[in-house]
Order: sequence, then C-alpha cells, then structure tokens
Amino acid sequence: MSETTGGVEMDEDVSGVIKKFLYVNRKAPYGTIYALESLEVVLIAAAFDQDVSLVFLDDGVYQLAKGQHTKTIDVKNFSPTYRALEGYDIEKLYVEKESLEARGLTAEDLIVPVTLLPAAEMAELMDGQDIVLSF
Amino acid sequence: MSETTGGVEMDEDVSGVIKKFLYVNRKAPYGTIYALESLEVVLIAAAFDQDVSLVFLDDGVYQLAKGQHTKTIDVKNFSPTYRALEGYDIEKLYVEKESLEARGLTAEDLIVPVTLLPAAEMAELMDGQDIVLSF
Amino acid sequence: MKFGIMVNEGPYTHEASDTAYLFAKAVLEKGHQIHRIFFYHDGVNNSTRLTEPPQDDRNIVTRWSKLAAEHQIDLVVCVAAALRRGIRDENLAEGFRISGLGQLIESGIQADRLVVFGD
Amino acid sequence: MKFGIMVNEGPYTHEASDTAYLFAKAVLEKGHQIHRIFFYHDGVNNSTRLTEPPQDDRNIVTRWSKLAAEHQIDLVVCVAAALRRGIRDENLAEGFRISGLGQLIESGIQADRLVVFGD
Amino acid sequence: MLHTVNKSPFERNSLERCLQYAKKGSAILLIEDGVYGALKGTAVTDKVKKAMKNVSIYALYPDIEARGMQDKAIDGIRLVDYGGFVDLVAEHRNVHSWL
Amino acid sequence: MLHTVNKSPFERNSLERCLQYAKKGSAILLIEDGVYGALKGTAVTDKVKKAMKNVSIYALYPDIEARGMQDKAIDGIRLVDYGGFVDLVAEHRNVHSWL
Repeated sequence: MSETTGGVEMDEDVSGVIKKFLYVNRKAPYGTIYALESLEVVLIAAAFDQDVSLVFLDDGVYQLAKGQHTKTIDVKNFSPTYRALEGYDIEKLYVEKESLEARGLTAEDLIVPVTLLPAAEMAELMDGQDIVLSF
Repeated sequence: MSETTGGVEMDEDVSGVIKKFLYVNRKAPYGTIYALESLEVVLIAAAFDQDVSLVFLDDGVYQLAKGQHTKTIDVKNFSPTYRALEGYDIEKLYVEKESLEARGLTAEDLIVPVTLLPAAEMAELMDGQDIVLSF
Repeated sequence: MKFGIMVNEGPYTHEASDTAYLFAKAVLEKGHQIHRIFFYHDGVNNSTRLTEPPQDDRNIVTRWSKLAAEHQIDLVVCVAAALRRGIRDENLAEGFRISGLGQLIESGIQADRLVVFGD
Repeated sequence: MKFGIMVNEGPYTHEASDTAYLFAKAVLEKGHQIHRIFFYHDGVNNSTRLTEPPQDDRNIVTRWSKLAAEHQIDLVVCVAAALRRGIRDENLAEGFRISGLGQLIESGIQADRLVVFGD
Repeated sequence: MLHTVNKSPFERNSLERCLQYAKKGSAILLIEDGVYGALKGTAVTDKVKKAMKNVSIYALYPDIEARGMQDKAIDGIRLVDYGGFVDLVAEHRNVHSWL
Repeated sequence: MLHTVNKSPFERNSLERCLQYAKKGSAILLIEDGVYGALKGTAVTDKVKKAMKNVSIYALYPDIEARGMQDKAIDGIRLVDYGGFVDLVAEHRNVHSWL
C-alpha cells in the first residue's frame, strides 16, 4: 500500500513510524521567503501523520500578525493559511512570550489562537523533539 | 578613445569625470561571498580613475585578518588580494576603531596597513562621498 | 535626474528585487530616467528565463523584461557573478544582457544617483 | 547511522552548501550512510549544470554530482522551490532529481538524524 | 545623506549602526523588514525616538502595511510610498544602504 | 540536544538566543561565521564563558583557520573537524540549526 503525498510514493517502512517534528520559525514574513516556504513544508508534512508542532520566536512571531495587506508590494498575503492549519490537524502552535513582548505585541494581535510559552518552556519543548526543522 | 575595462568599452562622456566612490565592507569573509565579490568590483573600479576609498566596519574588519588558511574548507583565500590593491593605486583603506576593538583586534592583526578612524570620523567620510556601494 | 540601480539578491528569496522593481517603476512615474539596472551577486538570478512561479504569484523575471521593453531600460547582468551561478545566454530572459563589472562603475559615474538593493 | 541532510542556500553566496558538502563527506568517512540530501529554498541552485566558476575555484555543482555517483546518494531538488527559481530538467546537473517536499519529510522519518544547513 | 535600513532591529545590528552613523540633518528610510524599527512599544522604540531629535526618520508604508503594522508607527516617523522613496533619494546627495 | 550557530554574534542575535535556549548538559557547535563567537577578548567573550559552565561549546576548526583565528579560541572551547561535527550529531538525539 502506498499513498501519494506531495508527488511522492511513501515507502512501506514510513507507515507506522510517528516522530515528533518541530518547525522553528524565527524570520519575519515578506523580507525573505523563508516563512512562506516553511509553511509549504508544514502543509505537505500534514499528510504524513506525524506529531507536528510549530514554534514562533524572535521575528517569527510577526508571521502571525493580523491585518497584513500586501497588495502594494505585489506579493501574496499568505497569513490566512495559518488559520487553515487546523483543518490539516496541525494544532500545536507555540509563540514565545518574550519575543512577543519585546515587539509590543499580545496574543490579541495574532491571526490564530496560539499557546504562549516562556523561553524556558520552549527550550524544553525543543529538547523533546526528534526532528527540528529551521529555515 | 576608449579603453577596455572588465570587457566594457568606456563611453566618451565617462572620461574626465571623477567621482568619490566609497566601498563599504560590513560582512565577514567566507560565511558569505559578499566580501570576495566586493573586492572584484574594487579591482575593476581601479581602471576607471575615480577617487576610491574602502571602509571596513563591523564584521568587515575580519576580511583583513592575518593568517587566513582556507584549505580545509576548500575555498580560495582571497585575503592576499588586499595587499595587491596598492599596485592598483587603491590606497585609501579605513578601518573603524570601535569595530576592531569590539573584536579584540588591533592594527597589528591586519594584513595591510590601514587608517584607523573612530565611527564619528567614518561618518564624516561617508557623508562626503558621491557614490556609496555596499554589498 | 538619472538613476542607477543595483540589485544584489535573487528573486523571491529576498524582498530586495521586489523593492528594486517597485522603486524603478516609481522613478519612471516621477519623470526621472533610469540609466541602468545592474544585477550582481545572486541578483543575476533575476534574469533566468526558466523561472515558473505559481499562477497566483508575481513573475519577477518577466516583470523586469516588460519594464525594459516598455521603457528601453538597460538590464545588465554581471558576467562573473552569472557564470558562477549558472546564468548564461541560453537561459537569459528577454531584455537582459550579460556584461562586465565595468558597467556598474560606469553607471555610478554617469547616473546622478546609484541606489543599492540587497540583503 | 542514517543521516538526512537539508541544504537551504545556493552555491557560492552562502557557506551553507560548502559546509553541507564537507559534512556529507565526513558522514561517509565515518562509516555512516546518507539517506538523502534535500535541496530547498535557494538550495535548489546547487543543481544547475550551467554553472561555470573561475578555474581556481571549487565547482560546487559537479562536486555534488560526483559524490552522488561515487556513493549512490539521492540528491533531491524541491520542485516548487526549483520552478520559482528557474531550475528544471533542462538545466539540471547529473545525479540530481526533482521531486516533492514529501521527500524531505520522508527523510526526517527514515533517517536517524536530519541536519539543516542554511543562512 | 540618506541611509536606508532593510533589516529588523531585533535580528541584526544594522539599524543600531545606522543610528550611530546618521549625522545631524541626515535622513533614514526604513524599508522591508527594517520597518519593524519604526514601531511603537517595542524594545527599540526609545532608541529610535531619541535619534529622531537629530535625524529625520521615514518608513516605507507599503512594507508597513504588508506586515500588518498600519496602526503602530511611532508618531513623527514619516510614512512614504515608493514615490516618496524616489524623492528622498533625489533630495540627498548620496545614499548608503545598510545591508 | 545539539545546537549549531552559523552567524557572527556581532551581526545577528542567533548566538544570544541559542545561549538562552541551550539547556544544562546540551552542546553548542559554532560553525561558519558563528566561530567568531568562540574567540578570546571580544565583546561577547564573557557571555560565552559564562554559558560554558552549563553547556559544552565546540567550534569547527576548519572555519576558525579559514578566518585566521587559530590562536584566538577561548580556552575550554573544544575544536573539532568535520568528523567531530558528525560525531556530535550522532551523539545527540536531535539538532537545531539556529538559522
């Protein structure tokens, strides 16, 4: 049995294994493409039934800012996609409290509900992963 | 009359004009290619008889560090080229004092003789240029 | 006034090429001239005709080609930087030409202003 | 042990692709295996066969091709990232193949370690 | 002269260095991720406000809007569009992009 | 776990953030421009030395040598080659590259 995922035949020995994947987002949107292409990975990853978490720290918290209007820079506004993650069963979104505070933001300013964690707890979370992907 | 420079025929109206060109180097060597490709511009620029200055600040001061041995990372060591600049009549090399000090370096650690300037004087120098190229 | 523009980063990855493009358009709208747009470092990747972004995204390469065609703008790709990165005449998009670094210095001399866009 | 490797930056501009290559060689020298090397973001530019660096410089692209041939290593270039940046079968160097992002996740699942090299 | 800064002040040192270099009477334009340096209530706001006593600070509004920061610019920072960017370049003898 | 840092601590915030995140007993490997964080007598030396009480810090010697910093590494920072880099990855359950 195989299932096509992102144009890929999954090998037999993939099925059954569940690893903890952490996606680390530390970069602001639009200034560079990392945030967008990271999100593209997360969407594909959803098909693999792994244990997926996303963390947003440093300028990565800006990816989730409400009210993004990208028309005048002629770039696609991809922020609504974060709201779609729930539909892909990706529900573990963590934002670092210190990063948010340093930028004068609160959870109210974010486009999706997230879990706020202080850096020390984020570090614990990171520590317990199998795969840490950063972009 | 035209002279070939970097594969380019100089236009008539270039000759005679002398502008002050400043090349700003703020990036470390090897981690990225900017330092090397900046140097390639400077070498071509020498043929144009303009008033050329180079400044090194922040991690750019590392470009001039003595004792670079790049064999084990299989990259060309381009630091000797800074010593060749004099032969191209490029003699105005300025290093920011504060940047050097923050890195625990002195003029003794550098591969070429340079003029040390405090940031405030560097700012004056920058202000007086016609063209400021950064990489 | 005559503007020279230098683009140091590739398309999509950094906003630099977007900003440079929107700046160039504004230069023309303000009635100024563009002496030349010089592509250096990864900026040379702005000139690959093989690019095919998603349907709902801007096409950065063809956008430059169109700007060049409509306003007779000289788009110069640095030969040394291009060879390193796999840009040659065979994959060069319309409106671009490959030439030497001297073209950048010349632009600095002939233009009234030279603006650098990079990472 | 099986290693997966991810390369996020293009050749020459950032040291990431050099470090990834030297790391990959050391993985093999230590007697480990490489499950796959996945090229993403500007990393896809590591696969252009049109590159022609100066004579006295390393050729990053052919170095990958050789490594793949000598050790049967799977070099995968992300199709979405590649199309954006002008990498297609017609300019793809030997030893590379273009495929989907699923190949990266699969590598994360099947390899014992996944190491990311980027900017 | 005109300085441009295109990086977030939380990630890189370029805004901080630029503020040290910008002489009295010169102008700074924040673009791309540099616009995060133009916002109220952040860890760098005070530093920027202090600099505003000596230099004029501008921010590229299209980049602010893209990032959803429309209502957060520090009072006194002038918001410009690309046309305003062109004007700033034209008005100053030279430009340094703090890359 | 193993953390890698590849950026200069003078230009970016990644070493600083990594030092805050690296838990007692974990390891940090400085590579590429990150090796500038491994040097004596700089503005960040004290911060790094302090962290060394809780975490093991390594630096990639080929990158140190390339930059001419052979004699400047902080005592106690362990210098490794690429083989040592591979060993560090193998010895730790996971790796986070602070990009």
